[in-house]
Amino acid sequence: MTTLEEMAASVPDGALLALPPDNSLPSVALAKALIRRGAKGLRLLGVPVSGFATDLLIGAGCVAEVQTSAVSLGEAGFAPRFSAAVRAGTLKVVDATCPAIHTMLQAAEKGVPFMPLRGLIGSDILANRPDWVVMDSPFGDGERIVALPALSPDVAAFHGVMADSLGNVWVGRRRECATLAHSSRRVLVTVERVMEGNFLEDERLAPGTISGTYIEAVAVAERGAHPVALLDEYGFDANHVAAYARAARTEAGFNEWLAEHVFTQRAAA
Amino acid sequence: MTTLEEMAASVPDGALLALPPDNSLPSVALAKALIRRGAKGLRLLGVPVSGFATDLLIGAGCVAEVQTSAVSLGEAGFAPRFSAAVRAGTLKVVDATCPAIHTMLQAAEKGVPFMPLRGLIGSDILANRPDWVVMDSPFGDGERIVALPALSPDVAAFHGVMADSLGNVWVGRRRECATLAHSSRRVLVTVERVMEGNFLEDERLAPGTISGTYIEAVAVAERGAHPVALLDEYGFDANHVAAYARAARTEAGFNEWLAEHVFTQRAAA
Amino acid sequence: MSHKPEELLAVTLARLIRARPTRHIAVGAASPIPAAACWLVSKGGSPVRLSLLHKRSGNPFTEGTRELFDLTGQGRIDLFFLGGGQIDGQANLNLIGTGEWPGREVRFPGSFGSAFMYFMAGRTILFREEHSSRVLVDRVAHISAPGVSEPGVFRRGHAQALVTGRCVFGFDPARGRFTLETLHPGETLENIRAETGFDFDVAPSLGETPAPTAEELALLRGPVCDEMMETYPEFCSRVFERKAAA
Amino acid sequence: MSHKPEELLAVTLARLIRARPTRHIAVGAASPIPAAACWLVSKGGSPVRLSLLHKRSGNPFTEGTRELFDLTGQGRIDLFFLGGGQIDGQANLNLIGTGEWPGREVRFPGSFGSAFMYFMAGRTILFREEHSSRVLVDRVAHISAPGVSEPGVFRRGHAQALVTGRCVFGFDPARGRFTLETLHPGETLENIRAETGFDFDVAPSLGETPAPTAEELALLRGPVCDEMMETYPEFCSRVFERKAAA
Repeated sequence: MTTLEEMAASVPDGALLALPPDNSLPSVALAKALIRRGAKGLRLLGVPVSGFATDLLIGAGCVAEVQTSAVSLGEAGFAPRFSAAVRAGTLKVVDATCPAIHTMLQAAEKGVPFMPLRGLIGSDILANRPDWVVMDSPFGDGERIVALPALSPDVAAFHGVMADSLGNVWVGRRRECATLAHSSRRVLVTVERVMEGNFLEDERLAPGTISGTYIEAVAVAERGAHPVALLDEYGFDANHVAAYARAARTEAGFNEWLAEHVFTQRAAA
Repeated sequence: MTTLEEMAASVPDGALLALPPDNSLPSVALAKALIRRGAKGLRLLGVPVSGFATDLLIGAGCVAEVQTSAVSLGEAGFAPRFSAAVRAGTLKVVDATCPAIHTMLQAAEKGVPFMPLRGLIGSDILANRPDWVVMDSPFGDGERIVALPALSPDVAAFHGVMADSLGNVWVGRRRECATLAHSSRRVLVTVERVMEGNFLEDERLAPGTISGTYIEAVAVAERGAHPVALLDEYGFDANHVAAYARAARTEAGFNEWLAEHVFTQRAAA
Repeated sequence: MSHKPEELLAVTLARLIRARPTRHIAVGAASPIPAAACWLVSKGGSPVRLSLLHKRSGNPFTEGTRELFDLTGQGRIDLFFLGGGQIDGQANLNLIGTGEWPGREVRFPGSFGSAFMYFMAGRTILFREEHSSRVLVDRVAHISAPGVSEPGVFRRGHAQALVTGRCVFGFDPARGRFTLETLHPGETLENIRAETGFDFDVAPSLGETPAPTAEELALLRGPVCDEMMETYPEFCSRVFERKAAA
Repeated sequence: MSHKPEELLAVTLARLIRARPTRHIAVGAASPIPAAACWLVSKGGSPVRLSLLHKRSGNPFTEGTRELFDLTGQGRIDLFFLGGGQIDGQANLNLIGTGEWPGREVRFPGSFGSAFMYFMAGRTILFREEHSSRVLVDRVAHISAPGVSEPGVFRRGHAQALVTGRCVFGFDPARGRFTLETLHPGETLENIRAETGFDFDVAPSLGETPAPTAEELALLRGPVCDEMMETYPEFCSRVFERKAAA
């Protein structure tokens, strides 16, 4: 077990940091702690898209690059700090499409140098990805298909429901977090709570568990996904996100929001 | 819902039938029903190896071909009817290696025509698989790697713990059954029991559930994995398998065993 | 019976769904109108499986977010809905933005799964309420997903139609062109031409988009609204005049 | 202190494990002796993670049977154990059989994951109790998994050693040859040559395989046996003379 602030300190500037989006257990708590520590030059990976936490990190100046299939606040609309950074040209955007990000992570999970994916040919996403290669099917059937290279994030971070005494983490059906854990070099997880026992010995819990084999550190962060929903633990706080979206239309409004919602939390903690 | 005998009747002679092995929820009940219906010419796929049910089906003359990474009765030793059929030359064996079978199913799951897999080069398994192709890495790094074609079984059969009112099936951590369901054209599942409700709406059950989207039919077959273990429902009946292994050393002994354990069950049912 | 424009769009989409065999539809767009159309088909008695990705509670998938794409790759999704910041006359979609790559002028959220789904779903209905020459352009600034593909590229499906707030276009992938099929009430061919940035053909049978029937409206305002209340309370309140229970 | 042959083999394997950095070991073979060796290393205080695939209760994996192979593909498995119906002087393994393909003379169960694991684990310890020219052959009848690979073929590891009921061979993948390192008590070089179907080198330091220490035997018969009782009751009873609680 570690603390949230120690966990944030362990993420080096410039790391390729993979974050799930708002429907998929993001650790908003860790994103805020990274802002408090003044992280710089992060390269974010949306798994497979990006949401609230990514917009916060971009607005706070922590991010050099984002590779993603979309950045959005869902019903609250476009991500304001992402949009502003693209307009200003201060953010490198590497566009992808959702199944391509899953596939690149699955290639790393499987220990193969690449995996093929259909679709993509004729899209300007492909035209702007020199790391994606069009190949002929090795079966000589004339099909042309895209080969996507394996992608191993330096660090993956997400928010699970609970950890056990052995460092196993329960994420339920959000199995993209498992693929992400398998494919990443380091995995940092915040959770609501820690339970006694071993989830892997419980046939009811094991299917939604990620083995501690893959997890470097766990920190407790209660309501650590807020304002995003966490399975059946708590719901999406639409008012909070809508208020953020309004405030973050301007840099000044964003900075006020940060002062209130990110920097005062440390004083309170 | 259907019955076990109707389910067995729906599997056509000659089908490519995928069966998980003894640690992974085989439907021994369906294998016995296939023997009772006199199935012929089945092509079995071990996912990724084969066990008790496969030896039964081979011994009963239902099988023309088996594609697998091994056929074994575990601690009870070599699979006797498999060994006898190989010796007699009456069974076509297509050898594979475990991760290759997983990979071919994953390719079908993902809707790609092939997936690469490391290893294999230099193995006579590869030399005997004209359908597996060695290719150069499309990234020009000089690596040679094997491309495995997608494999979609005609029928997949396994034994889940329980089904719900909507035809979703809970298999817990045996997620190879999920990959198999996703990759197969038809999926037939026997279960211990049927429960009210919708497992997919329960965050605790959903992670171990296979959606009814993939499942054509469910039949109740109590103790349908026996003598194989079913998660924490019941254990492995080592004495039963050892007694089978002894009896099945000879064709006559096997036929007596069938008469007692397969054909009398229908009379009792 | 009088109806709202959203109700006309929902029944129009529903007719397009019923026009071809459809076992399983996935709805990924944030718009509630395609979801209403799917529920209308389902509540109208057609046995169709719906995977509504924006449903708030529950979630049809147990393999995480990749399952929708795998399911579509397997050929199990007969119909998907897509929109776009820009759509052009060859049914190319732009969800990236305008100006220099990657959208230095106006940046849209991004392509999501469109560069895969558009190829791999059995077919796609394009839906965009705004019908203006800003959205419907001669040539998109950037292609997130192409409307047609070259030989040698696996493609299971194409756009079936483009439904806007003004009309319905059919799409012919062989010719790579839209054909104006029906006009919503109050629209004229001249008006559509003026508001559309791309060239299109006109169906000889060009007529008015059929209005919702009384039966369709009853389904929409009753059982369809019941299903949508949890996920789209604001939409249900505005269009169906139904308030959520306190 | 007197010891059983199985105890000598377990401590010999444990020494080979400790000889190189080892964070995570997977044991897939049905033999309990490698499992005992792993527990001996672990109970002796080395922080090593064990994935014992034949453990009766529990199961370290949640992705089904593919997870072991993925884990190994990721480079997270430092050590694996393999055996073989035949093993030859280049460390090729035959788990297929003898006679015409696919084993018309004697058919073994099959190759399991060997054709992948042998390449992708950090290293492999080959273990086969039977040491005879029937098992240790000049050239295997069929190669399930090759001992060495050509350039251009990704390979993370090779055989570290071959431990039999008679001796320990080291393996040099660059030369593709075994070297006899130590003889178990009662064995001679001449005897090993007579019982081995392949040619091998002899270490200048050739000596006797070190006997288990009192501390090692205490660990084996105490905490190691405790861990193994559930999975291997017959082995624990025979070797450690421990009976299962009724």
